[in-house]
Amino acid sequence: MKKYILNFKIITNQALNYNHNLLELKCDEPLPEMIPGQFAEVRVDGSVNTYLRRPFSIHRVDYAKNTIHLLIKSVGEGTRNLAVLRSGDKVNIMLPLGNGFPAEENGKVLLVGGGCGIAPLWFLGENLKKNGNDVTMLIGGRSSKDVLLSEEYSEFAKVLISTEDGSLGETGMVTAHSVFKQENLPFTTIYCCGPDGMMKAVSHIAEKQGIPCLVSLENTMACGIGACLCCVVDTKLGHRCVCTDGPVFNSKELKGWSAETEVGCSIEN
Amino acid sequence: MKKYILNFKIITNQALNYNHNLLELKCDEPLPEMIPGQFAEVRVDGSVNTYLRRPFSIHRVDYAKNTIHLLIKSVGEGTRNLAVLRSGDKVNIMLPLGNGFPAEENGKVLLVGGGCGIAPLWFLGENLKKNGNDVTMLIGGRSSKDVLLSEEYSEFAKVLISTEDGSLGETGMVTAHSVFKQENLPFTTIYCCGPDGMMKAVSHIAEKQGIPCLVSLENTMACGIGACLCCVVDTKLGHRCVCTDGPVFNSKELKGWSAETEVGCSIEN
Amino acid sequence: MTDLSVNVHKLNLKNPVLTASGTFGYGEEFDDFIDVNALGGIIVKATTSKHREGNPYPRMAETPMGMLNAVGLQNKGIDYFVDKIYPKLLKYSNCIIANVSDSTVEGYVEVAEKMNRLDHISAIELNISCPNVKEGGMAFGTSCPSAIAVTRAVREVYDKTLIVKLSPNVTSIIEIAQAVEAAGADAVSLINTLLGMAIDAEKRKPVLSTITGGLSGPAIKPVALRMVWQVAKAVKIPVIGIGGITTATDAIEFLLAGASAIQVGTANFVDPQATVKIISGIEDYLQRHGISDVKQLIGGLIV
Amino acid sequence: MTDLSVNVHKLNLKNPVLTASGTFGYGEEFDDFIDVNALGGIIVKATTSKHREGNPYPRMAETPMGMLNAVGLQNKGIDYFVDKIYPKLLKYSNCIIANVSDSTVEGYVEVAEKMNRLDHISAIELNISCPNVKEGGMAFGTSCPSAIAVTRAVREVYDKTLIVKLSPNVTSIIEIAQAVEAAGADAVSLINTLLGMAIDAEKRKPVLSTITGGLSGPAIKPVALRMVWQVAKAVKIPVIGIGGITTATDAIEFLLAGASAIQVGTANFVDPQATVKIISGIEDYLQRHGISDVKQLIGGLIV
Ligand SMILES: Cc1cc2nc3c(=O)[nH]c(=O)nc-3n(C[C@H](O)[C@H](O)[C@H](O)COP(=O)(O)OP(=O)(O)OC[C@H]3O[C@@H](n4cnc5c(N)ncnc54)[C@H](O)[C@@H]3O)c2cc1C
Ligand SMILES: Cc1cc2nc3c(=O)[nH]c(=O)nc-3n(C[C@H](O)[C@H](O)[C@H](O)COP(=O)(O)OP(=O)(O)OC[C@H]3O[C@@H](n4cnc5c(N)ncnc54)[C@H](O)[C@@H]3O)c2cc1C
Ligand SMILES: Cc1cc2nc3c(=O)[nH]c(=O)nc-3n(C[C@H](O)[C@H](O)[C@H](O)COP(=O)(O)O)c2cc1C
Ligand SMILES: Cc1cc2nc3c(=O)[nH]c(=O)nc-3n(C[C@H](O)[C@H](O)[C@H](O)COP(=O)(O)O)c2cc1C
Ligand code: FES
Ligand code: FES
Repeated sequence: MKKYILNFKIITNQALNYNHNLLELKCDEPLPEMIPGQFAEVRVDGSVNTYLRRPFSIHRVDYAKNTIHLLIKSVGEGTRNLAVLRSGDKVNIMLPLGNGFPAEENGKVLLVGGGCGIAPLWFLGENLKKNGNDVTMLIGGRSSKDVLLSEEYSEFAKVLISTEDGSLGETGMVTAHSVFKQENLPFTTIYCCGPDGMMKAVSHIAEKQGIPCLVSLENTMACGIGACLCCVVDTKLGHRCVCTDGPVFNSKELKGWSAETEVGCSIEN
Repeated sequence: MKKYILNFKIITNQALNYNHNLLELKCDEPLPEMIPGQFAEVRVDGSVNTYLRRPFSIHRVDYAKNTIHLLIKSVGEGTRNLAVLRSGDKVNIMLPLGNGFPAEENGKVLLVGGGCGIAPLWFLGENLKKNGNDVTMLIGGRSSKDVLLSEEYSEFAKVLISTEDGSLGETGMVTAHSVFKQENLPFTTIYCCGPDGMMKAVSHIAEKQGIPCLVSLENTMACGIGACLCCVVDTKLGHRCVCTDGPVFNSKELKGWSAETEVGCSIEN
Repeated sequence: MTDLSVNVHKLNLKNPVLTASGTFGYGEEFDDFIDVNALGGIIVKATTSKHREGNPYPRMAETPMGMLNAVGLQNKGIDYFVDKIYPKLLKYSNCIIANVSDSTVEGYVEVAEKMNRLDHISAIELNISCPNVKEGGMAFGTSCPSAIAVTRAVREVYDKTLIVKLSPNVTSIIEIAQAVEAAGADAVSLINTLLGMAIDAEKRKPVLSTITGGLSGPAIKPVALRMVWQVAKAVKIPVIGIGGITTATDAIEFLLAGASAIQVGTANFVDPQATVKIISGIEDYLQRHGISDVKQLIGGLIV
Repeated sequence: MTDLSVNVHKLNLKNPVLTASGTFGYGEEFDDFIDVNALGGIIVKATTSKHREGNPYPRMAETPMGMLNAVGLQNKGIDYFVDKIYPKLLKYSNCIIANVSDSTVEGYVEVAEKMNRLDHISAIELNISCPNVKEGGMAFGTSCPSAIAVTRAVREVYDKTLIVKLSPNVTSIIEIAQAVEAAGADAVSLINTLLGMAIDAEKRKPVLSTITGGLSGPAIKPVALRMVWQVAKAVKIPVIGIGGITTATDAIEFLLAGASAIQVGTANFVDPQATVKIISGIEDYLQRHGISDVKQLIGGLIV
């Protein structure tokens, strides 16, 4: 898919909780085609220590309004600078990058998002629904204040929630949720995005039941377009770039994921 | 004089012409005592290539409103970033720095400002007027659009203007102005700030007539407080720091100024 | 008309802007963003005698106005290059330069020999300065005898333009440059990355899997510029300037310091269009200064 | 209570934060902004045997996240220091370290000898790494024999703590560090500035009067951190880390890499309160991590 460098303007910047912001950005030119799971490399202007672009999942695309949404968790200088952008501010973005989730039709799918990992699952869930899938979405967080956008996700999915402190939904890690307690998991595919530990645990369950598990990985990136080879992950075929061969991988391709599963790793918020 | 690091907020940012802005900044704490000719070191936030502070003359001080004014000419990344600050933006400033102009009483003084060199002469002129001096102010520029704040200066001074292209006031370099044509210049002191060439030319005239000429120098500065020794100027006593021994010097102290005078050097705008 | 063309030994480049090895893939990664043929040339990523998986991740750490990398020459080896990559490079009509690396002199020679047979590869850049491999790499570029040995050996098997890429991690880059000049290099390019390190204070661990890595980006520009200036005065062969070049102004500074051409590295990551912007920026500068030929800038520093 | 004190040879510092020579004047420049006595110690600007005017201006150029300086050891000489400056330093109760520079071994020895008699100067830092003087300076610090010669000569006349400040402009800083250790140094401090250059493309001239100058600031931090880590593993004497330290996190990274203390340089220019902020930031870090003694961080990198 052809990649573009485009200028966007902030339309709205909504603080979702203490460290998450939802940005809506309008493109100066018509938006190119994008598929769920792809990401964008965002230039953070005026940030002294963020020379390189920052990668973010494409959270939502609204072709009618010619906007995209990014869900930003503030973890360092770059994300903090994005979180304070005001309506009208300009942002330079490269997109769409990476491979995205393969399209599935007429299945029964489970989406599992931990913390900010729900970001790519909106665009995905919406598309899966359109393609005739029955969509269940499990959102995990440390506590109720870390569970974001559950109402919005219920537009296209049956939403399940688990929190580690039990302040919302079921208590415990996402992998302890009752949805996984069913003898034969009724899902054709599981899509997962969140901390590595969580994704490993979910893929472990999926693999045991023979269900394909698609995970969206993160990695430190310099270029986002396969030019620097900085973002590799160890796969059964050797080092692969998360930015071009991923970010979405079938968990089976990943080296060490089946064996060293750390079940129930906590979600850092 | 005790130096402070203080936080200010932009009150107004007025574009004076295509490349000059007048910022009014309100201090979070009571303003310390300052004298004309002193300068401030301003931290430019969010500017990738301006790690070091930027020095600017203290243009005006309003103790009643607890504000200072800075007159900024956009020449590079730092000044351009200051020029786009909006009301409410925060700016961290070290001040007051340097020695300032010695106070004169009941004299007849000439202030000569070239381009942005008028910056320190407002605070100075106002004070000289208060001290019972008769103040004449000569403003020089390339053309009319480079002559700034002449109306404002006329509050305390008789304002003379010269432009190189003759579009306002007399035609030519400031040193060609008729005020200098008088046989015996009627001034007790001449104060001058602008490009080096202009200051040298003015000091040349002054020295010939035995009038003390005080010039305000610029230099590349790293610290502004005498700690780095980066900002030296060659004086008859050896290298002296512009930031602590200056920025104001009597032209007689400066090595090479009397001899190598380049009369009538153009003002770069 | 402004003449942007420059010569580096037998290479006639339509403009002085090349891409630094390892930062521009094999060119095609940038096809969506720019007309790659508009560049003076491209230096593709390192090729070694054997397939290499490179270093484990994490391989990257951001630093103030720069980055550390520890890629470690990941590539599929010279035979794969000849079979699979070279054919794809034929679509480019500008100057294609291969970056040759290895851990042994024999390995360098093998790669150079095979590159020599590829018509469309106009030159090789001998990377004796990679800080990210355990054996060889930078070790070759930090002492005169080993720099001479590898240059000489490759010179014997390589007929076309031989560029040797120097390491900045040395006491005197002049000595190394003169040594490889004497050993038969047709040009030198500098600088490769400075050896650096990043630590995650919270985790109390190195950020990179290899602990140390190569520093690149604007942060190193002052060091690169100094070295180019020193070397350009000390050797007769052309010098290609590399290090932190992000804007046309940066590029012009390197030309003034004595570089006949320049390479854009890390800046490609931040702005994949950086190279073409630099070319048009150089053209603007020449017009503004009334200079008709970019070659007049080379070594034109007034000191 | 968190223990912030560290030891560097015989010096007991109340905390690991020192100021880098040439960036903190004689301390008094900072009296308006901080309680200078709150620092672990201060290293005052270089003293040479004779009065020096330093280099002509311009002496400074800003670079991406750094600066080049070409001050060139401007100072009034050791006799003036003893008569006029030393008495003013007596008001500080913390550790005062003199930075000793010169162009000849005899000059270094003269200054060291005179410093030895000053009770309130607890240590000297031998600057064999200044890139901004024509003779001596960095030349002493870039070869083992000369580094050994000057260290040995000074060691003979200096009884108290002798710190040798190393140049990063070398192929192997480990070798130089081991050489000065063998020659009698009680500690090493590193790094001094990297040799760099800036060009004004519009004027086609070097920015600095001396053409090249010393690069400092955050840009060099990755190189400094790497060198501190290398040297700390290779010598038995304490290492003092310098280079781009701006925040408490930076300081902690150097401690983890093996530094027993750190120096804050260029950051003092941007924020004259940087040093005291770093001290309180280190304290916060220790408390947050449940560490009662800062000494536990030294060399604590998990590799
Ligand atoms: C394909 C992809 C998609 C992503 N999607 C999103 C998203 O939709 N929303 C979102 O908020 N974040 C997302 N991230 C993570 C985001 O890129 C990082 O949080 C961001 O780059 C941090 O920048 P910073 O300057 O704020 O932090 P820095 O100051 O650079 O780092 C702060 C801390 O975050 C860690 N960190 C830095 N970069 C990453 C990274 N890429 N992954 C994990 N940890 C990192 C650092 O190690 C450090 O501990 C995504 C990352 C990738 C690779
Ligand atoms: C004591 C003092 C008082 C000053 N007062 C004012 C003032 O009231 N208003 C005002 O607009 N400017 C003033 N200046 C100049 C101002 O500090 C510089 O214009 C500013 O630092 C440039 O920053 P920049 O990031 O925009 O430009 P940079 O990108 O740093 O430089 C752009 C260009 O400006 C030149 N330059 C940089 N710094 C200086 C400098 N200090 N002097 C001259 N040229 C420089 C550079 O060589 C370069 O060509 C003063 C300088 C000093 C030393
Ligand atoms: C991610 C990355 C990979 C690199 N790989 C190579 C390489 O394979 N061969 C080589 O000679 N240099 C390699 N380099 C060094 C660059 O070619 C260049 O010399 C260096 O980055 C300095 O230039 P810059 O500051 O413009 O990036 C690499 C640099 C980076 C950042
Ligand atoms: C303006 C300036 C002057 C310096 N003068 C000296 C000096 O006289 N003696 C010395 O040993 N180092 C001198 N240095 C080097 C610093 O002490 C320090 O080693 C270097 O700047 C790196 O640290 P930093 O990045 O924190 O600034 C000077 C540095 C600067 C910026
Ligand atoms: S980030 Fe550069 S190859 Fe993936
Ligand atoms: S700017 Fe540092 S001494 Fe003047």
